[in-house]
Amino acid sequence: MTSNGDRHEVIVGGTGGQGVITIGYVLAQAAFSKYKHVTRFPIYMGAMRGAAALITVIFSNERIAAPILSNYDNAITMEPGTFARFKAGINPGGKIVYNSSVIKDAEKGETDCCFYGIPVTDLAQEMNAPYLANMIMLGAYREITGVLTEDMVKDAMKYILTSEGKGDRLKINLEAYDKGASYAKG
Amino acid sequence: MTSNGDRHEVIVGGTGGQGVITIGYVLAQAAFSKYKHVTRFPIYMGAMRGAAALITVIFSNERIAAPILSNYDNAITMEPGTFARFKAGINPGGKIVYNSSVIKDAEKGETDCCFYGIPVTDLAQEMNAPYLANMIMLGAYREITGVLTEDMVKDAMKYILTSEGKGDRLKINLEAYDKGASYAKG
Amino acid sequence: MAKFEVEIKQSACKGCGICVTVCPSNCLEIRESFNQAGYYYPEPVNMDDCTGCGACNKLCPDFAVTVYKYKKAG
Amino acid sequence: MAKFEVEIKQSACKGCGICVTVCPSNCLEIRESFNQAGYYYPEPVNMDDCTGCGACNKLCPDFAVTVYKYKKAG
Amino acid sequence: MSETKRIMCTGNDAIGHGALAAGCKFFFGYPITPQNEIPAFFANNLPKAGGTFVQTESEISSIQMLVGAVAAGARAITSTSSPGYSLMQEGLSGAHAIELPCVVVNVQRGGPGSGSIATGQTDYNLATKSAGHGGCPNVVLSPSSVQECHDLVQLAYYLADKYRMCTIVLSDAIVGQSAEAIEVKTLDFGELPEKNWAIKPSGDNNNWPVIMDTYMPFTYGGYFPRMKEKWAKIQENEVRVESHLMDDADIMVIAWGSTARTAMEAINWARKDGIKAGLLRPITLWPFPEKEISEAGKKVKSVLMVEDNQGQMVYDVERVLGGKDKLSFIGIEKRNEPGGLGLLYPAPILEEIRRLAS
Amino acid sequence: MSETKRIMCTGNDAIGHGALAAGCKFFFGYPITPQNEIPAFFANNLPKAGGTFVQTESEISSIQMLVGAVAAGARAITSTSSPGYSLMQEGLSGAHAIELPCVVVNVQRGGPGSGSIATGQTDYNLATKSAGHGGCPNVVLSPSSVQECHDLVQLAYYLADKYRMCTIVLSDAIVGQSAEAIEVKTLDFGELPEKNWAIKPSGDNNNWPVIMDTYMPFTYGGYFPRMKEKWAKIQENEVRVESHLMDDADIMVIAWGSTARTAMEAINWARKDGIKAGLLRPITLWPFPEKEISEAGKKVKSVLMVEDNQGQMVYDVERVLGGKDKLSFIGIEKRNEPGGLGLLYPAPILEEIRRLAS
Amino acid sequence: MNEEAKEILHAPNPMHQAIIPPHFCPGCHYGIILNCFMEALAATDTLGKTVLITGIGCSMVNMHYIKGMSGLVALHGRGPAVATGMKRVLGKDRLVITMQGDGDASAIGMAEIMNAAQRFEKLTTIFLNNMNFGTTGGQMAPTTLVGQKTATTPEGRDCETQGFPIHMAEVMAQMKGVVFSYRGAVNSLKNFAKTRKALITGIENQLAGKGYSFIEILSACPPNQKIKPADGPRFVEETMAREFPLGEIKNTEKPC
Amino acid sequence: MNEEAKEILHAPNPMHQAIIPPHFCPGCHYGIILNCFMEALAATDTLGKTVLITGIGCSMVNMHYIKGMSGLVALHGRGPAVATGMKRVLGKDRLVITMQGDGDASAIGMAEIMNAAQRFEKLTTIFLNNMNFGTTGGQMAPTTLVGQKTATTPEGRDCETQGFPIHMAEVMAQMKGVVFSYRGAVNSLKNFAKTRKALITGIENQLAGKGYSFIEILSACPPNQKIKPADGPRFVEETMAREFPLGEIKNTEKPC
Ligand SMILES: Cc1ncc(C[n+]2csc(CCOP(=O)(O)OP(=O)(O)O)c2C)c(N)n1
Ligand SMILES: Cc1ncc(C[n+]2csc(CCOP(=O)(O)OP(=O)(O)O)c2C)c(N)n1
Ligand code: SF4
Ligand code: SF4
Ligand code: SF4
Ligand code: SF4
Ligand code: SF4
Ligand code: SF4
Ligand SMILES: [Mg+2]
Ligand SMILES: [Mg+2]
Repeated sequence: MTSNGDRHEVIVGGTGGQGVITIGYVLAQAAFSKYKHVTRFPIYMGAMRGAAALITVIFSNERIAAPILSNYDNAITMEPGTFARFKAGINPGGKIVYNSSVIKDAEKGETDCCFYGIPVTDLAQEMNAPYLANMIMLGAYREITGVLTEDMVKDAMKYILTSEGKGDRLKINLEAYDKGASYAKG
Repeated sequence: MTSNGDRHEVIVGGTGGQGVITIGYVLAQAAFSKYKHVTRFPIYMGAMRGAAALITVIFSNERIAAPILSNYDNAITMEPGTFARFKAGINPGGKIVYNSSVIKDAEKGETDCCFYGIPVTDLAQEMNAPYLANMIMLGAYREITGVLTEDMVKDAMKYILTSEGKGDRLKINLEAYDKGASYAKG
Repeated sequence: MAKFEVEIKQSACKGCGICVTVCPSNCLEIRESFNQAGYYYPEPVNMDDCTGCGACNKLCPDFAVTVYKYKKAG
Repeated sequence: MAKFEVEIKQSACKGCGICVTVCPSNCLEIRESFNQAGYYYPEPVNMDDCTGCGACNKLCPDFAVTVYKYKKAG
Repeated sequence: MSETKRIMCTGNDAIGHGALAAGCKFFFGYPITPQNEIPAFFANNLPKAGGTFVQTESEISSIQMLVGAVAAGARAITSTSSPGYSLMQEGLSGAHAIELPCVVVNVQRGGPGSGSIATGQTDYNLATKSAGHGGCPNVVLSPSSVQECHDLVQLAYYLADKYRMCTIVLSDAIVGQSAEAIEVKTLDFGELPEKNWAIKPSGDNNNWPVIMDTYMPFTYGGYFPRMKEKWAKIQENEVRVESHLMDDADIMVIAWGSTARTAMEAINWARKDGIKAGLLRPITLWPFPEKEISEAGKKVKSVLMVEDNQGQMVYDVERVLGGKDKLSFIGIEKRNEPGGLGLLYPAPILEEIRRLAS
Repeated sequence: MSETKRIMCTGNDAIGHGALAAGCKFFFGYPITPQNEIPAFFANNLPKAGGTFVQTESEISSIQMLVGAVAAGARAITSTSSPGYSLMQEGLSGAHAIELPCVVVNVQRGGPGSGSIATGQTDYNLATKSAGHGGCPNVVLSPSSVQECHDLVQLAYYLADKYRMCTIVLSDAIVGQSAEAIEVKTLDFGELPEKNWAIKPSGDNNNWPVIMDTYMPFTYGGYFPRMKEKWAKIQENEVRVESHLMDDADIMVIAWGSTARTAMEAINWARKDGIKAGLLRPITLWPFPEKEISEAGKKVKSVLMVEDNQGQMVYDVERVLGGKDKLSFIGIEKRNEPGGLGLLYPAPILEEIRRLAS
Repeated sequence: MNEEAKEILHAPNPMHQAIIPPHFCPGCHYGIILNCFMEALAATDTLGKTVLITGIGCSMVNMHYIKGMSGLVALHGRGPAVATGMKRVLGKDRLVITMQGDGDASAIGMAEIMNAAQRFEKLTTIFLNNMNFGTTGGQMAPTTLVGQKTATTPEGRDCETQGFPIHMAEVMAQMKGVVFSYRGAVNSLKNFAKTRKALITGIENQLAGKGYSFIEILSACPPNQKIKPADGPRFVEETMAREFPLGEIKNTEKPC
Repeated sequence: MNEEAKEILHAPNPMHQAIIPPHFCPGCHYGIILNCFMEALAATDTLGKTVLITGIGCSMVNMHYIKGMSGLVALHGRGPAVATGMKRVLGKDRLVITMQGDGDASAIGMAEIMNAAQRFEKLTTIFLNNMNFGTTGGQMAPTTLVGQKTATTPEGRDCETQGFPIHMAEVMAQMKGVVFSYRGAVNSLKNFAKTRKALITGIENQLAGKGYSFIEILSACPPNQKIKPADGPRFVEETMAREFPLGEIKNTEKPC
């Protein structure tokens, strides 16, 4: 059972260097302009690059109870470790958007949810910039879920990337977003 | 009502420099060889010479409850401050042995206890050694109350004065004890 | 002819480039290859100049470098 | 003839003898007198030699010493 | 500062925003995870606001610098996390002795020892039972959301100044590291007395000196009776709780801080199953909501205490309920992983509610 | 050390005698009144006994040196008084994290702050409720006589080593500064396990290193369940109380430490008036004698709690009795003088007993 | 002698709160240091601008002895931290002075004083070196001489197991934020005057925002140094100053 | 090339616990320091006699990285106190070494390290100077350079309000109990070798009961010094060593 009404919840996971936290930050920032309540909570599973990092983002016009969830409606995962974890936690009817470049055999098993594989590593490699995989994933995710609007998300990208001191790389990141979005559109 | 049986309780008070703590130490030490239970507790009312100092000594073959007493059977006081205090705390039928050199008008009032004035300051002056007033008082006190024996007390004096590094003054202290004892005998 | 060989344990390397910097003979270079954790590790490029000094080994913070010496023939 | 006078506030004195020690002219001495707290306080003994230097005043830890100067006649 | 600004920020940043809104001008603190955003916030923002940021050499120093600034009448703050809060115990005790309105933020990590940087609620006893030696209680406020970080730090200043009493904002890593949409504005709780007790050089005080003495002569005859009165007044007037779905509840869940939000999530799910569960969340941990818990306790069939620790508040709840009959507890042992990075998620709470309902 | 020697000494010296009798070889401590006789004792006696006396630079350092020595498997000790005990909180929390059997003596003075050097029992909450952050309880032993100082410090070593748990001897200035006739001897409480957990260089340990880590990864999944079990075992087996004239008592006086002796004096006087008063004295403050108090509480008409503080144990007693109905309290406010040098004498206790009897 | 014909040449310091006699032991130099400090305050006319922060030790109640002195008794060793907080609030035109014993500042409070210097606080510290912990009954301090008998060194401080006396004025001088470091004494009129001058420098430095000033003062402590009170001045000269040389250790321009 | 015809000339340090890769950031010199320390242990054959006490900081888990090293992670700043307790128990033939960050030893732990030196403890301290608090995300440390930007000095350390970098090796050298004080680096083969020699001296001093040895080592910390990892060696040379000169600061005979 997924959430009622306008509530949207998503968990994003990957290894430290993959920029998953940024995905969460952008989604939360985008939601901030439209929703009354927004919460995001990052979890770092270790200090080192390579250790898993997760971020939960929830937005709603109703009050949000917990910022951490045992089960969630949507998940984004960049690598196998968090894929396995999220598969166990996804709500029936929920969506998992995953990096099909590295999560090859999406063992969908008995899980009652929808899987969307996006080969973001390969797509990033095409752009000759492995670090863009996260924004490609973001574009695909928005397209698949239809949550928020492209403009909102792109505005939020501007805000977050600038505040992270990556303002100079904004253009290529927006291109990456588009690449992901059009891949998802098919 | 004073204590039953073989229990003896005494509070000794004066100003810091007057050696009252030593009186208490000697009495407790003397009692240690004869009584199963002995307790002594000193109270310093300030760090400075001139501030009051008290010591309570109790010995008994029965268990001793508190080392501090609201009321006591016997009191020794070297100066007016503690005299007033002890008068208020003495048990009916108790004994107050006081320094009559400086506590001139022993306002015995309605108190139901016995007063014994010993001019220890003057007696010490006679010996040309003001610091001996405490041992003169001790001699008088033992004589008046008949508690312990002279030998026990003198042995204890040896022990305590030696441990306080005043072993070289032992002889004159014993003489002071004798002076107090004979004064009390009359 | 190279007298020495340098081996980088790729999985341990964090791509810091210290070995590259401290090599007095510019024998190492970071190129395109990266390991599972995403670090670009160095590759020996100029081994003929290698003196076997061991700087790359001793100053690698991640214990990733081994320097070998070829035994003289015979 | 003494030009200076030293006054010891007996009640404040702790009989430390510092004034006695530091007086360059040996004007002060601790004798038989003691105060209520039992401290033997110093007494001026040799005031003709007093130079009014003030050491006894400044170095008394208990603010017990006053040094006076006699006004010249007329 | 009285206009309202909607922003998105972390609970730690919200502490900073709230303190600035309350007129705080001095920050003294030492780095420690998971509260490092707080000193960073003040380092970035206080100088602009005409205030002073001082990085201290330790938490002992933090509390002592705070004492110096607060004794001089300033609104000031320090923040730390659990090990640092332990180090402040002597200083807090000293601040109570001279009744200084110190505001201290503790963004808890897991104890004991250097513990776990993830999160935890293991400082409940230390925060509520005794400000170091002496047995003086602190006022302890527990935020469960980012907005509340912002609001309660302002309330902390108000209560501290109103009662001349040390006040602790007892946050945790989940609250501190979450970012949420909040409204920033200065909250008005009412008038406060002048700080005419503050230390000034005598030349600034009509030539009267002001002396604060943490030492002798300590007059218990005056001190503890005065404290008793003050503490009773606080217990009477300053208890704050949040109730959620308690009106018809059969099961009362008691939880505080971030764990209360987690519990609320579980309760919301339980309600979907038709289970009448409700939440009672102490906002003031001291004064402890004795009346509220005892009254609600009489109405419900069972009480479930949830804390991200080994069971600390449960002791106080048991005392108020007058026994353990209705009471059960789940805590840190139900985290999702045994390691220091595990968290207490809604699922085990929901499970326990279901067990109680069946 | 197994022969018995009768001596007259202070409670503070008796701590020293007891520790030597228990085989303690290391003292680490910082001066503070009213426990200065303890470091002086060890400075004089440890070197003669082949041990080591180290004067530390602070109480923080005292507890950390103790940690170092105890981690290496030694029997060691530190002693302090209230403000110093506050400073040890982080260290104690760290010692709990790695389960070190540290023995710490706190000869209480009055808090809060620098407080009063006379005496006090104001550290009850801090000692019993939480060893710093983390909420771990210490075993807390409360001597009320000089003999008991000597005995309980030995028991402290036994319990600490048996359970690998920090143990506090919570004395006070009256007990510490009184001198009484006592018997010095080594007490035998039974066998103890080998300290095979102690740190040794690997060369001294069959080339196996031993590592103690107060930091990550802290495994709560293992730690708190293990602690719960340990704590429950201690609560089950190690409670100690003294009962005095309780068999036929109508009025139960609960008091601890030196105040228990003062209360006993008052009770003895009350008995002379025909009032059936009795004393229940917790010797272990943690584990708290819940069963003993609850059972005795059912038999008596009223319960009078007496502590030389503002009322700290009374909170726990109320919890055990299930309410305040029978319970009254007198404390530090009844000292004979308002200043820091006042004491709680038998008279006001007797007066209160009489009031309860009438 | 004619009473009317004399005038006061040296009066007891009028700043001294005569109704509260100092609690110091007979012959303690702390009273002299108090006098010297008050003279420095008078010379700079700064009493009304000053807050005195004491540590825990025999000097802790000194603000009570100075008429019109505001102050705060900090917890043991924490004076420089309290003073930092207070000074940052009161601002550069107000004086915040810490007075700390050797135990207070160099044992438990070492981190606070070193780091106040490291932060370049504009503070002035009066460090009272009596080579022991006076208040608690004469235990070893970090300043205790090798061989010196104290309550915790009954056989004398053994350097092999208990170390060497710390030279605080030299240690503080290592800190760039310390612009003035001085060691004085009050055992003679000459040393009294020099120490007063050092105190004046310390006060002026703070008001000029120049940096941290540290003034160590050697003090007799007769009961714990086991000397006769009257021998204090000589003891300071012959025993203490031999280990701890008197004079200016550092006096530099503002380092930034 | 013939595989069989080569021999290992420089192998990764065999004492390194290869199954636990160091958690240090890319380019952190702590790994090099670890290597240097292990070489010193090997050269003196002392691993089996040693207990390593770390503070809280990026070096805290180092005992886990050394095969066969016993150790204890002390609370933040308290290493020298824990080490004192441990050394007093283990005795003179065992080595107790503390490894502490600059924040650990010169901020919160200043009292402990100074007083361990004051007591003449026979300890060896390795002080890691990376000019910031690495673990907590790069805040100012007492060692931070004037002008250096950190998480708590966003505009750069302002000396007027935040003071000057502390020179620990020089401060420690002021203590009589410190017989050896050295500042090294591991940014070049030459400095690595010198630092190893200093570590060996520190180890030998302790086993000889000579006194306290203090070895400061400058370290690059790329993320917080805001440099590229590969630039670390140059940064140490050109920026750090300019403020903190390399070399021997003190090396004396046993003072008693
Ligand atoms: C935390 C703490 N530990 C210990 C004490 C006890 N104490 C009071 S004063 C003092 C030391 C005094 O020595 P010093 O600073 O040299 O001052 P002095 O008395 O010699 O002037 C100590 C240890 C205390 N008050 N607080
Ligand atoms: C009492 C306490 N305060 C604060 C912290 C947080 N903390 C952990 S490491 C650290 C400082 C690290 O800096 P440094 O010692 O320089 O080591 P580095 O990480 O730079 O190697 C701090 C403040 C702590 N663990 N304990
Ligand atoms: S051994 Fe020396 S010369 Fe050869 S690659 Fe390594 S650093 Fe370069
Ligand atoms: S020094 Fe080591 S970690 Fe760094 S790039 Fe070279 S091999 Fe990799
Ligand atoms: S003024 Fe000088 S010379 Fe005169 S008595 Fe005093 S110290 Fe001696
Ligand atoms: S210096 Fe002062 S206190 Fe000492 S003896 Fe002279 S007058 Fe008395
Ligand atoms: S103990 Fe020493 S410092 Fe303290 S007042 Fe007495 S003489 Fe002065
Ligand atoms: S933060 Fe700095 S010191 Fe810590 S591991 Fe990273 S580079 Fe090394
Ligand atoms: Mg001193
Ligand atoms: Mg560092």
